Amino acid sequence: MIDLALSFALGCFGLGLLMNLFLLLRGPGLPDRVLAVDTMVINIIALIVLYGIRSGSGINFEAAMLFAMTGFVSTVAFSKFMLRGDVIE
Amino acid sequence: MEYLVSSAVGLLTAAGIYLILRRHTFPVILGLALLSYGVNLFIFASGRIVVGVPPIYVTGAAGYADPLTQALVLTAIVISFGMTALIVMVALGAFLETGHDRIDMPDGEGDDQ
Amino acid sequence: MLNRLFPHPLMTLGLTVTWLLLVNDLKIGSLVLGAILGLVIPLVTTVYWPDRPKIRNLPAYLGYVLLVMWDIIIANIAVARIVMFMPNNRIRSRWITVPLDLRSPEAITVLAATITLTPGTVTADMSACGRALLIHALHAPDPDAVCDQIKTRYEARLKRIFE
Amino acid sequence: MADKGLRLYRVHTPTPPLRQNGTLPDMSLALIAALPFLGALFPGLMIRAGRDACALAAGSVTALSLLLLGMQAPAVLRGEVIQTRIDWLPALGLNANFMLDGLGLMFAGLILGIGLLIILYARFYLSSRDPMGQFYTYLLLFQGAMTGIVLSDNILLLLVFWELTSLSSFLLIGYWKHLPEGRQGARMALTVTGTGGLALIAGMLILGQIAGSYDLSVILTQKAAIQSSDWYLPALILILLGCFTKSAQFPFHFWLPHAMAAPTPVSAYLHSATMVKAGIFLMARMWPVLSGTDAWFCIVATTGLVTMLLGATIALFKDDLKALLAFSTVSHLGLITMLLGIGTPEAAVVAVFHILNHASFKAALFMSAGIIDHVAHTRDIRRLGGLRTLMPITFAFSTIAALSMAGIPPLNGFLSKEMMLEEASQTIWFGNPWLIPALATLAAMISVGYSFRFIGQVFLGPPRHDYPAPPHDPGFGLWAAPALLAALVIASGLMPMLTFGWLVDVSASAVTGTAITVKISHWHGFVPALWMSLAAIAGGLILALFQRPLNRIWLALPRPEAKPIFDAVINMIRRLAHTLTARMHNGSITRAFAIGTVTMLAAGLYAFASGTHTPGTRALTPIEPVAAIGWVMLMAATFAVVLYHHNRLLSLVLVGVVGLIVSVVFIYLSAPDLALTQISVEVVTVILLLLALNFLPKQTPRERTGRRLRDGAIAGAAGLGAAALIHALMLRDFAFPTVAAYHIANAKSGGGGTNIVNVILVDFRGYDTFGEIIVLGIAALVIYALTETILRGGPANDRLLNWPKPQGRAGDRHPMMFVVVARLILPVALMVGVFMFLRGHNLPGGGFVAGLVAAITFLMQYMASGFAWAAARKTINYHGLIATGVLIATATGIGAWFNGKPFLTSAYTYVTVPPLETFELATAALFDTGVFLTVLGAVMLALASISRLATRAGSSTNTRPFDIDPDAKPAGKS
Amino acid sequence: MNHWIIAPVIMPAIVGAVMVLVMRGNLALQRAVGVSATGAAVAVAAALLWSASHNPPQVYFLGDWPAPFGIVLVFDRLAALMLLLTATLALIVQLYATGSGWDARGRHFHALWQFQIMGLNGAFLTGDMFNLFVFFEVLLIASYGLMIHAGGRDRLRAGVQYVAFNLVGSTLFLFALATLYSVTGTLNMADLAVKVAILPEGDAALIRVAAVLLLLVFAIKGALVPLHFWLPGTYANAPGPVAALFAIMTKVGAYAVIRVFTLIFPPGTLATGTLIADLLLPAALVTLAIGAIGVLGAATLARLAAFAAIGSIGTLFTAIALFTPQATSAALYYLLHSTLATAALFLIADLVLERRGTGSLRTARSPIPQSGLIAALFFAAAIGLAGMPPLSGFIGKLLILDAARNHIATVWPVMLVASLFMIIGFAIAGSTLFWKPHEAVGEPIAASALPTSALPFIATGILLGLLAALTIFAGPVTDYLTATAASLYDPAPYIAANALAAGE
Amino acid sequence: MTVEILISALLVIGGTFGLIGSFGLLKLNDPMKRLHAPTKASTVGVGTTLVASVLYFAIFKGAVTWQELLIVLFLFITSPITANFLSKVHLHRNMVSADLPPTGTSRNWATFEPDDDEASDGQSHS
Ligand code: NA
Ligand code: NA
Repeated sequence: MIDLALSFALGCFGLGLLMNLFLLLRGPGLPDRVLAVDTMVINIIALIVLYGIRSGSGINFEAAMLFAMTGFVSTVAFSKFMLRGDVIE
Repeated sequence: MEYLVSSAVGLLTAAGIYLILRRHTFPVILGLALLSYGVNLFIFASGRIVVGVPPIYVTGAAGYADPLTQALVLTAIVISFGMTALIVMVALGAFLETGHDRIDMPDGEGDDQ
Repeated sequence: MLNRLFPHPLMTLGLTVTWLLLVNDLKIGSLVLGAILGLVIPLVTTVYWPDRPKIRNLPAYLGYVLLVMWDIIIANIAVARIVMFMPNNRIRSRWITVPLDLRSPEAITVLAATITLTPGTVTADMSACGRALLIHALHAPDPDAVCDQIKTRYEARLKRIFE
Repeated sequence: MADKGLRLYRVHTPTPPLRQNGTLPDMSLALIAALPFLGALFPGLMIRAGRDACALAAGSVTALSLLLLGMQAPAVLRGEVIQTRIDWLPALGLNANFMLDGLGLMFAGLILGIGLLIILYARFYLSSRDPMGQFYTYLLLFQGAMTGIVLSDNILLLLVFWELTSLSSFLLIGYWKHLPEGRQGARMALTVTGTGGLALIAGMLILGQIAGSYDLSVILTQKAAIQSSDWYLPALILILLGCFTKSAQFPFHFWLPHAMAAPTPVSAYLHSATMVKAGIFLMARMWPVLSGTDAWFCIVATTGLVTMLLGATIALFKDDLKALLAFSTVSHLGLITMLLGIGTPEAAVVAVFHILNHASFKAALFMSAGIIDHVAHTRDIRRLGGLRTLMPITFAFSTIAALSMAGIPPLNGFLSKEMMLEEASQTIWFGNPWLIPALATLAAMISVGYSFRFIGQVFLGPPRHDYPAPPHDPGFGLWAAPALLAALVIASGLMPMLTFGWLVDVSASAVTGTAITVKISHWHGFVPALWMSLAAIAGGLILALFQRPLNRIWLALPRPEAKPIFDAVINMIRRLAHTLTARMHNGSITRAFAIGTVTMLAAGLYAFASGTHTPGTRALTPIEPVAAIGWVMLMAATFAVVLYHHNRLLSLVLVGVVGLIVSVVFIYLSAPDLALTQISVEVVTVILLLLALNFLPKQTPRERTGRRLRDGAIAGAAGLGAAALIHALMLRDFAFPTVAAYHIANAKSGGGGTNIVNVILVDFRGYDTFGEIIVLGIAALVIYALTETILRGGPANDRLLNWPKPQGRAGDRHPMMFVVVARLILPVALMVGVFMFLRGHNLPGGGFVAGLVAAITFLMQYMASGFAWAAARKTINYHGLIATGVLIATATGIGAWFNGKPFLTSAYTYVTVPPLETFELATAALFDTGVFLTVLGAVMLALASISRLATRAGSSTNTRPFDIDPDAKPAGKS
Repeated sequence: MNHWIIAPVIMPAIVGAVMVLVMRGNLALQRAVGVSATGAAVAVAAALLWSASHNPPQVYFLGDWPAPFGIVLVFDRLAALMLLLTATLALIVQLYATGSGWDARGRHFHALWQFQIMGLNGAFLTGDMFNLFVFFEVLLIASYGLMIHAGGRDRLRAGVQYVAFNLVGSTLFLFALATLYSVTGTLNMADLAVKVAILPEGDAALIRVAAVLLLLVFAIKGALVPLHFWLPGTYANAPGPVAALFAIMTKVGAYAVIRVFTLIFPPGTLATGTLIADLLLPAALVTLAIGAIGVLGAATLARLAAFAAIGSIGTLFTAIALFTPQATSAALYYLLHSTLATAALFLIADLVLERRGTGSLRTARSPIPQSGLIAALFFAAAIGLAGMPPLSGFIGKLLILDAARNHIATVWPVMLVASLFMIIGFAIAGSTLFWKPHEAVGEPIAASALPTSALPFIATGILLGLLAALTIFAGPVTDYLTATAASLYDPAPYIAANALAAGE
Repeated sequence: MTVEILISALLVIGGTFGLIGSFGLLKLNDPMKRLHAPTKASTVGVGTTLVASVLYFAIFKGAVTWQELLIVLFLFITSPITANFLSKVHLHRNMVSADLPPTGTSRNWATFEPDDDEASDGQSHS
């Protein structure tokens, strides 16, 4: 049962990724695209965790943590750039 | 998988080269970044592709992804990071000196002083 | 004395717990190391956080966290319904101004975060003096109700916790 | 052969005895050649001691050399060949081997003897403004090189000296730097003789390879081998090219007159007596092995004949005294060349004799021309005349020399000219018995003509009153040398056997390779030469008398002027070279990339296609749906980067996505370390690029469609190449077991860690990591240095100072919510960093990732509250971090030495400290600490440096962590 | 184990790091320490050279791991030669940089100098292909820093090109290495030599690709046509002393070609055959021609020097491409010569530019201070580069011509005509620069505005003196080189020294 | 069995919310509206998944992995900031002050405040 649920969840987040990709390419605005990337990161984290469950190993969870952190930092950096031009001022 | 990896390497390389052939530093730098993704995947794949094996040493593992090529890729990533940082700064310096960021120097000779 | 040793007791505790979460075990060695890091790291980072606020009412804070968690679940169901089933032209988005009574930056931040995480609202901006929040509500036929709920359900509680 | 020459007696002694003194090499020959070089140092040093001291030094050196030569002379005259052998570069066969035989003796004596006279003459000739030290230095260099040529027993050594004469003559011709003619003449001489020199190198190398040795004494014994070789003709032509250019033979004669821009002592020395005779010398030197073939005769005799005629004709119409003498020299060199070309021993003997005679009278004439120029301030024949009474001494020795040049008995010029005519009269040219005699007579006639013209138009006639300066005889110092030479002309004319005979004997013996005794006399009976000679004198007299009308005809004739042609050719080549170079290297690195890519593709394709390839047999790995999704995303994002690259910010976002997906790919393919590194590097790179993009244009202009298509084709081909290559590789098994198997097997037992990748990084291949952190450190140092340089001043700094105030920026630089959250994250993230660091050896992570995590954490703080505020909180010495990191890593490596192990040998142990659990202590962790510090320092230094540019551009710095203060009085704007 | 082998790498690393750590603000101290350190490097290199000439190749097993599993340094005659050349050149040019004040025109000059030496030495010592890449990067990144030292418009623009081009080169290197590893499963050079020799026939095509890609990588470093386009701009715009030091940079490419294509892919190897020579020789000859044509057509002094460098590279690679012991010995001799001569020319060009303000060879300028001395130095350097006697270029040229006796129809004409072009080019340049001042325009440059140090002249003089020494001691030098070349074509001792362990 | 159901349910719920979040991004027709979808649905989606993972490892692998909690915490802390920033970008790029309700204070919304380089406590360093 868990396997089935896992596959379902994997499918959901995978599909979600493709939707993010679509928004990323379509836009129209840059904030939309950045939002798409941000969501992409979240979905990827979910996928990593799901794969962890499937393989029975949590070894990639730190990577997921780092994804969350870097995703956040780059979203903020892009936003800051669009707002101010200077990312570190 | 192999087809996916090789086509990805190919496209990354092609995109990288295409951008490197642009005439402004910014796309060239992006091209270098893509190219380095391409080559990193290339190195990684040169150790052959395996899926679903443990990434660290465990007794009785069925196999491992080639750790040596991984180490090589790691080194390559780090070095290309340093290089990218440097070329960004040099390009920025050149832009500030000239007011444009064309990468070609129109002066072959004669007016290079 | 204890204050000198643990200038940031809550943080030391939090970090030690974080460490145990990270290393994923409960050995003595991990505890010791986590405690050491929990001591050292606040010392290193304290300069970046001047005027660190005191949480005056820890139980109230924990209660607030549980409340928000519940609201988040509810909020998500609501948003999911809107996203899935409501046609775009029927979604009534609004901008709402929420005047603030809170003054502590930390408290305001928690409030703003709460607003974003809960039903159909996103904290979009803040007035330049920090006395009002700009909220975007995804579907709010009655904006005043939204504002009132924020003020009473969250801000009042936060005021008790932080100020 | 013997019956032809009445004056020639041949004694057959097959090989001349060699003399080598004792076991020690006899250094004297080397010393003769070396002395002028050593002496060349003196004039430059002595010039402060005065011009006389300078000249004296140069003279003494030459005299000493001459003396040494004289000491060897008796042995040579006895028919011995003296040799000095010093090994220099035996591997090549280039050795400092010298030999002195008759030919060498004659030439060395000529070079040193006339050299001595020239030194004397130049002392009085050069003006006080001329840098005399330089002059004598160059002159001695030249003299040494010339002496070296004639004494070399090794053709490679000879080449060395040969090229040296070209170089030193370049300096001497260009000695008067203010004269454009000197500059151009020097370049022309160098170009022509340099060309010949290079041909000579090729010829000599071929010759040496045929003979199996580069030693002349060996080569000269290999006539049969050389002349039967397939390479004989190329070698001959190449060697003759060298000789002809040096000796100004047609069609290379044109450089010589232009070299006359040199000071007269140079002209006298180089362009009459010595350097131009180097080619003659070499032909004489190689005569035993090269001559005697049809090719030799055709090329050498013909060239000589043409040169003789052409030179004489031009000389007849030259108004510049030195030009007249120059072309006369060309003509006489042609004469000698022709004699050598005839190929008979008799002709060779005459050639040798004429070399001596010509050197004596021509040097005197040049010096005479110099004196006239010196006192009358002109060398133009048209402005001279009547000097006989004004300059009686000069008149005397000049006339003697000129008459000798004309071949008037009993002077020495007469003797050799008669002998030449005699040889000519017996030479059949392509079956034609009269052509050479007739042309030789004609040349002799013209020679008489210009000689008489020289005497008549310079000295005879009434004195004029319009000389540029009043002519008078110079001081003794200036006329001593030419007078001495004139005396020699008379003496050798009257007593040829006593003065030159012995020298001609030995040198002719050396040239022909057989011992020869000559008999020179004035009267040989009514031989054809007598009639030819008489005809020449009579005709010459007429030519001299009718020179002016003939001159008008000459001027009316179309004559190709060598200099404009030469200049045009050189300029054309230069322009061509310049255009080609400039077109090729037009500063377009873009094109260079295109060319480079195509080259790589072509070379790779060629390499592959020309080798054997068996396709691999590995089974394909199945594709999971998630992998397919990742693939779609990677491909789409990559493609989008290209598509949207005009929008720089967007393309940067997209590159970030590509990096993100690549990281995920690494996770999927069981390489978490790579993913961690990739994603952290990614974000730092993006921020760096954003910092730069803040200044850069936000759009990239579109390029022409044609260009884009071309680039697309190149890029596509490159992509296909890379894809095909990796595909071919992935589908096959390794040809041999990989070394990675060892790493897997030994990571835990030998390296003490279960994260194999990390053990490779810090242990198996820790040395790579050592290099890699240094790369990173250097990158940061360079970025810092460049920032400093820009901010120190200059256009970039001005641009920053005048940076337009940004329009349309949002308010709220440091949004409060972000600041608060960043503060909260900071300690936690640092803890994550420590965690990543500590577990790196056993699980994904390590010093590098930890350093990046720490850097990103601080970065977040800086983004939230601004660099200035954050930096003011805590000044971290980034330089110190980098240096300390590198030093820690190095020290860890060195630590192994104390254990008797090589650099970077790791050690680990398990420690138990109750009540704690057993934990591992490893030097690898220390090494990783170095990595951590370097990475942290490097990233921070780089970012801090770039941030400073924005500050210079007018970004203000804040003193508070965020701009909103909810606690402030609500009194409107502050 | 002889720890001195690794000293040439870690000594400069430590000195560079210490400079960054404690003497950032003190130029005088940096100068003193930097020059002393480089001097020490010369001493160590000299001692190592002596050791190399008396011993078979020595291997330093880093981390005490057996080859081919760890990284090894292999120290042999060739490595020793390159170490000594590098240290000597670096020391002399460093003196110049110090005396001319170039080092004060930007930050971290001396630290970068040390790291540059470290990178070079690391590349010469390594016995591991990937480690060669790493040290290529070290030397490159240090060179980037030195190239843009002191900044300025053209320098930075040329710097971007230089960096970008080399980044592509580095990427190519990685492609090549991955291919190499992917076929053979190893990175140790000796191990590669063993394995490539016994490679199954079906792998030939792929290993050939790897070999050719490596060749191209080294050709980029060595600036071989058509991968040389980075050189003119870089050399012409780099600070004088840096351009002089860069004379060794192209030689890294040459070194790598010699090492890799005599050890791993020697001419007789079944898989690669004469592939490398077939590609290299034409490229080298074209490079030589382009260099010579460039010298002839140069309109500025800096370009003249840059194309002279290209020409010397062409000559060098011509000799290398013959792949015989005799030719390689000649190549090594020419390598020594051309490194020193090119460096001297760049220093002299800098002396002129600093005084004359312009390097234009088309227009005359006022006489420069110390014209006579500089002219003499220029003349000597030109003689050296054009391959005229009495300096070592002539001997180098003769050695190569002699070694190319089986290529008389191709190598000889190109080399000789190229020489001629260079002679003419240099003659025109020299006479314009130093003989034409009387008809000149423009303000004469005041001698007082220049640094008074004699060091620049001494440094340049030493370089030229070394050329003379190379000429005079051509015999002993070629003896060493002949033995070096012989050892390259008999790699058994090199391989044996690696004591290759069996797998697992 | 119960836990299996629980974990499966969490996974299904997580996947559903995740998908809804991503779907919302495409469906909603205004940038501000779009912002609501991922900040809520995706966060909860991934949060639920992570909780499922904690349970799974604790129960079936006997190894408690707590890192998931840290990840969830991190996402919850940061997503309001992300939303805040993206809103500000939207306000800045696509809207003017007049489109918004008044702040009710003496100052405008921070994003629309004039550039404060000189206005506030900034000191120009040049
Ligand atoms: Na590491
Ligand atoms: Na987020």
